[in-house]
Amino acid sequence: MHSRNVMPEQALETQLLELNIGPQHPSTHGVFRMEVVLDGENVVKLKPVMGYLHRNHEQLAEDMTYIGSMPFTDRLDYFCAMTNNLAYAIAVEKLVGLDVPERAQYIRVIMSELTRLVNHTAVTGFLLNDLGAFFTPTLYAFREREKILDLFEAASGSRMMCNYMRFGGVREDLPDGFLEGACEVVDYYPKFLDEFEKLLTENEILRARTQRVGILPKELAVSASVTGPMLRASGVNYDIRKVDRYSIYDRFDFKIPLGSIGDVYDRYYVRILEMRESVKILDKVLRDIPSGEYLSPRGKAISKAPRTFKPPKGEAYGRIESPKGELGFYLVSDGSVNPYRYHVRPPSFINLTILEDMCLGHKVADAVIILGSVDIVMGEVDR
Amino acid sequence: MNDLLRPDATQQALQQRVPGLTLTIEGDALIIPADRLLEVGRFLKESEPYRLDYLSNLCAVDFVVEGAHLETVYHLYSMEKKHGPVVLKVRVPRDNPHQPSVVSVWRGAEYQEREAYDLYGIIYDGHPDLRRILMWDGFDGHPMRKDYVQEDQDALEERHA
Amino acid sequence: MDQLFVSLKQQFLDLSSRFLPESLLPWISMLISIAVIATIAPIIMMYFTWLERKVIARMQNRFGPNRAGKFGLLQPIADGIKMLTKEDIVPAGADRLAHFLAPVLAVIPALLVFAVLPFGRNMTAIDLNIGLLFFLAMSSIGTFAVFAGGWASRSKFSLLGAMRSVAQIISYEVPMVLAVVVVIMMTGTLSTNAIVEAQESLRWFVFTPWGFVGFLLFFIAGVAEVNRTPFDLPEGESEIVAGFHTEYSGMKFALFYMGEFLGAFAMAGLAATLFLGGWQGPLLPSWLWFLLKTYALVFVMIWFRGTFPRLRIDQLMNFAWKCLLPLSMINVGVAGLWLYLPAIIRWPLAIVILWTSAVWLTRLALPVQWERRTYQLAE
Amino acid sequence: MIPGQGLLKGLAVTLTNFVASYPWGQRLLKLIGINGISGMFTVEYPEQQVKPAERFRYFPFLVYDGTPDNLRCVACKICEQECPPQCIYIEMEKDEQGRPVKQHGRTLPKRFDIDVSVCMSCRICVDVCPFDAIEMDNDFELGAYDRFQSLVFEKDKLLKSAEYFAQIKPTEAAEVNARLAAKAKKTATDKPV
Repeated sequence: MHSRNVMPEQALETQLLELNIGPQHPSTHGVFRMEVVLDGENVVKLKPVMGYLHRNHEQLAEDMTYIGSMPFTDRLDYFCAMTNNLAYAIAVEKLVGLDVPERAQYIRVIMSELTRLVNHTAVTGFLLNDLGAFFTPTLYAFREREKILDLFEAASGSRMMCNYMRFGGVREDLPDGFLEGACEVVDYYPKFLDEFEKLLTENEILRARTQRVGILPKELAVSASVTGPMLRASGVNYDIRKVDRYSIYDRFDFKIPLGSIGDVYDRYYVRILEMRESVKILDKVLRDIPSGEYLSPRGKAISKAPRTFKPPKGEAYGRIESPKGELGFYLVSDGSVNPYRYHVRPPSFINLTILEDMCLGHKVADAVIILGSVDIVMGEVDR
Repeated sequence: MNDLLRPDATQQALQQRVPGLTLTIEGDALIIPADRLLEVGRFLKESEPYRLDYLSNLCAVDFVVEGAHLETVYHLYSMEKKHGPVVLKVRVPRDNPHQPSVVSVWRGAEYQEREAYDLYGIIYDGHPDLRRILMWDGFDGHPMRKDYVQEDQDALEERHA
Repeated sequence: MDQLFVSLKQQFLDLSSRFLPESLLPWISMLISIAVIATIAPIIMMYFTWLERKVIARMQNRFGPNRAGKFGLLQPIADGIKMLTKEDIVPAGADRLAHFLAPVLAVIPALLVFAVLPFGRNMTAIDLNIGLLFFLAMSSIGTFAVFAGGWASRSKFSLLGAMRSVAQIISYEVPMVLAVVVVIMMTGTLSTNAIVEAQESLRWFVFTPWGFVGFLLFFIAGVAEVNRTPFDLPEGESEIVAGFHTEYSGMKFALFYMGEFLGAFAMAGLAATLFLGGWQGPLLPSWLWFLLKTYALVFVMIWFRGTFPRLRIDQLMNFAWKCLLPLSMINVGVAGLWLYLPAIIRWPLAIVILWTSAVWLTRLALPVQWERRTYQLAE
Repeated sequence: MIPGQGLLKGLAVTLTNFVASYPWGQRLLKLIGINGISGMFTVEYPEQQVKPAERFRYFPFLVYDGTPDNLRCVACKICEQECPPQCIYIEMEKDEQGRPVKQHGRTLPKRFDIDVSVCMSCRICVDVCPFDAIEMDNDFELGAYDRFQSLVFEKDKLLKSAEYFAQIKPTEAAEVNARLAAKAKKTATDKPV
């Protein structure tokens, strides 16, 4: 399993150093801990420890109406509230068999692609912070993120905790001026990406630090259920937007960028390319959006009176391609107002499975950036 | 869903190819006897028409009414063939929840099984490192089981009490 | 104008000679110099931090400190008060004596090197004839402080930082000294003042091929020597929290900080002295020229920090031993040739040798960066 | 290939952003033909304020028409029941016999508390309210030193006029008013029967 020779030849008898990176550490992206055993600076063992932010989200949902869990999904991966809402809404729609009006589908695609931009810029910025760049890429990323968050605020009333999707559509129609604002942001975005890439992509230090570091082989990635940009950086062509064609993704022409080696650099660059594809989708969807209902009448009734919504007995698994990977919701209904079982398939939690495999044999500094390239959000990992 | 992956088709194929196996269908899911899980898993992962190489989701459900049992649900997809899902379920009794671990087939089950163990107490035999993952080490009980008694702390209610 | 500070000091000395015996005057002169350096140094450090925060903020589309006083000019003072009033924490099990001494040891050498920096015409505190050697010797004493601090803290992060620091500073000392050698070869002196005088009327060493390469080598090695980005591994905050000063708080932490910033300022000052003609320059007073050049280099250091990620420890070592060291040796050779060849041949020859070796050595030292990647855009 | 080419490019990016952060720098960049560098992005908060979007939601408040005793809330407790984090506490106004007291022809709450340190601004209470009695406020400057004295909003603090609502959220208020007017008309026509 571990291909590298992790113990260098030793002439002297040396001692291994056990080190706790986290839970309070600048680069563990929240309260995450890595129990690391070091030989000098080389990682010989690494065990992730999590659960510091665990609030048993799944059990809370079992005591709540279906709508009542919606605002809590915002708080799973708090960078991508919109896609979390969408995944949950899709799972419930699958459970009950609700239809979504045309306009709502378009709004959903707009929101999820904007979320993808938000997430990918932010994570690239954080990755660079882990690499030791003093906040410049992060703040450039945040500058652009801010513009998109303003759009979210205009549409949903909140910048991050959107609570915007509803079963059968979205909660409110887009406000006046939203499409124009979104077009402006999207038109500027490639320019920003160019600037961002000029700052980073050719940077020799970045390349030396990230290339051939934290390689994730294709086979291991598939077997370990790794999803999202991480999987595609390893060269596996699997994007649920294409595979499941959920919502209306089959109407847009976009490509899936694939890496070749699966190291940190590939993960970084695949994200950049994905943003460029998202911009393409947005270009089209903002032009084509039809007028009409934003929420089906059934959906309106559910939002107005959540306790009248009792899905039939059964179960459903709805999944989407969230910016971090496959986000799935597994719901079991017993015919009452509360879900009998509500399970989240959190992409960043499962992507952590192979953290140790990627880090072994590298330096501590590499472990930190490999973690950064996995793109975790503790709200989602710990739930 | 294509015809190959329909529950009845999968059931027949599995019963033909894996000797001595009987499966029942419930909804879209196939109920697998706990002791045959690894065989079934390997077959579905490796046999050509299926190639279900990707364990998308693994989670446990606790049923307390009508034949109380703990259930582990597997959602299998194929990254190679881009099809899926095939849903497998394994049922174990609530008082002695032992079943084989599928980590040797799908590495992605590692943390998900740890989570199911932590929250539901299902013991996955053969798991390389079955420890609590979300709750702390000294925690007593398995909080997602339906009979777990929750602490009720509503700050506002307390104030008005 | 040029001799403003020199004549001020002279007048003060003249004044004191009326009251005090002649034999005390050299001591008083020294005391004045010490007092001036001891006052100026904290101010330099404070406004270095202010400048750094402002410049990086501007690079990141922010304002930086702007609440305390106009343009946030009082911010460093507020920070100073904060540092002074903070609780001084010594970890349980720490070596208290070493833990206490380390920050002091960090500041003293940083202050001492100011003695040989020529701030302007006739403005060197002591014009030692081995000034350069003194500077290099003193600036490497800082390693002891870093290691003592890291070891005494009894923290694993501190220890890792300290180990990195020792490895790094010792490695970068070598190319740095070799980069200086070319200047000594050309001037034949170790006195900083004499080196500056040798670069009269815009004959700055940086305008020659060996001087240019020497300057780059010295500056890069100097940046590494004072632990600044992209070589700030000893305190790499994203990996080992704060490296050797993880366990320091309050004034001790401030002293480490001070030592570091003074070191960086002195390094910029020395680079300006050795290669950019020190206080030499037309029109403006000499001390202003020195400050301008030094602050230009300080700006570059800050600019680096605002732009670059950090290297990894093995790459850092590779870069020192496989790239900087051979290049500085080649540079010494080129400087030797320069002395004996006529002007028509030596210019192209020096450029060709230095260019090719620079290209090849960087390629050898950081092999991965040349890899080309292709990304498939799949359906 | 120049050694350090990528580094130099990066340095150029940060330098242009540095220059562009000054007004003179913006002019200079325009002069040499570099456009689209954003420059300063900070909003200096207490002095400059960004106007929140109209739909911006923070904490809920209770709407009254005209005078504070004429509030729309009838203490039906639907919001209390539906609130996901359970931050609303309602008691109906009752007389000694335990019968609901009516005012302006409807029941009213005796207590209406919202624990805003628990509230997560999800707006579900507004969605479910059949009387449009609860709406989202956008006043967010609520810093306080104690938990229960200042951060549990009681009825008096929650009461705000319909005019205030119309002022902060004109579009939504217009919709609500139209809906209420239609309802009033309907009850008016229903009544004679």
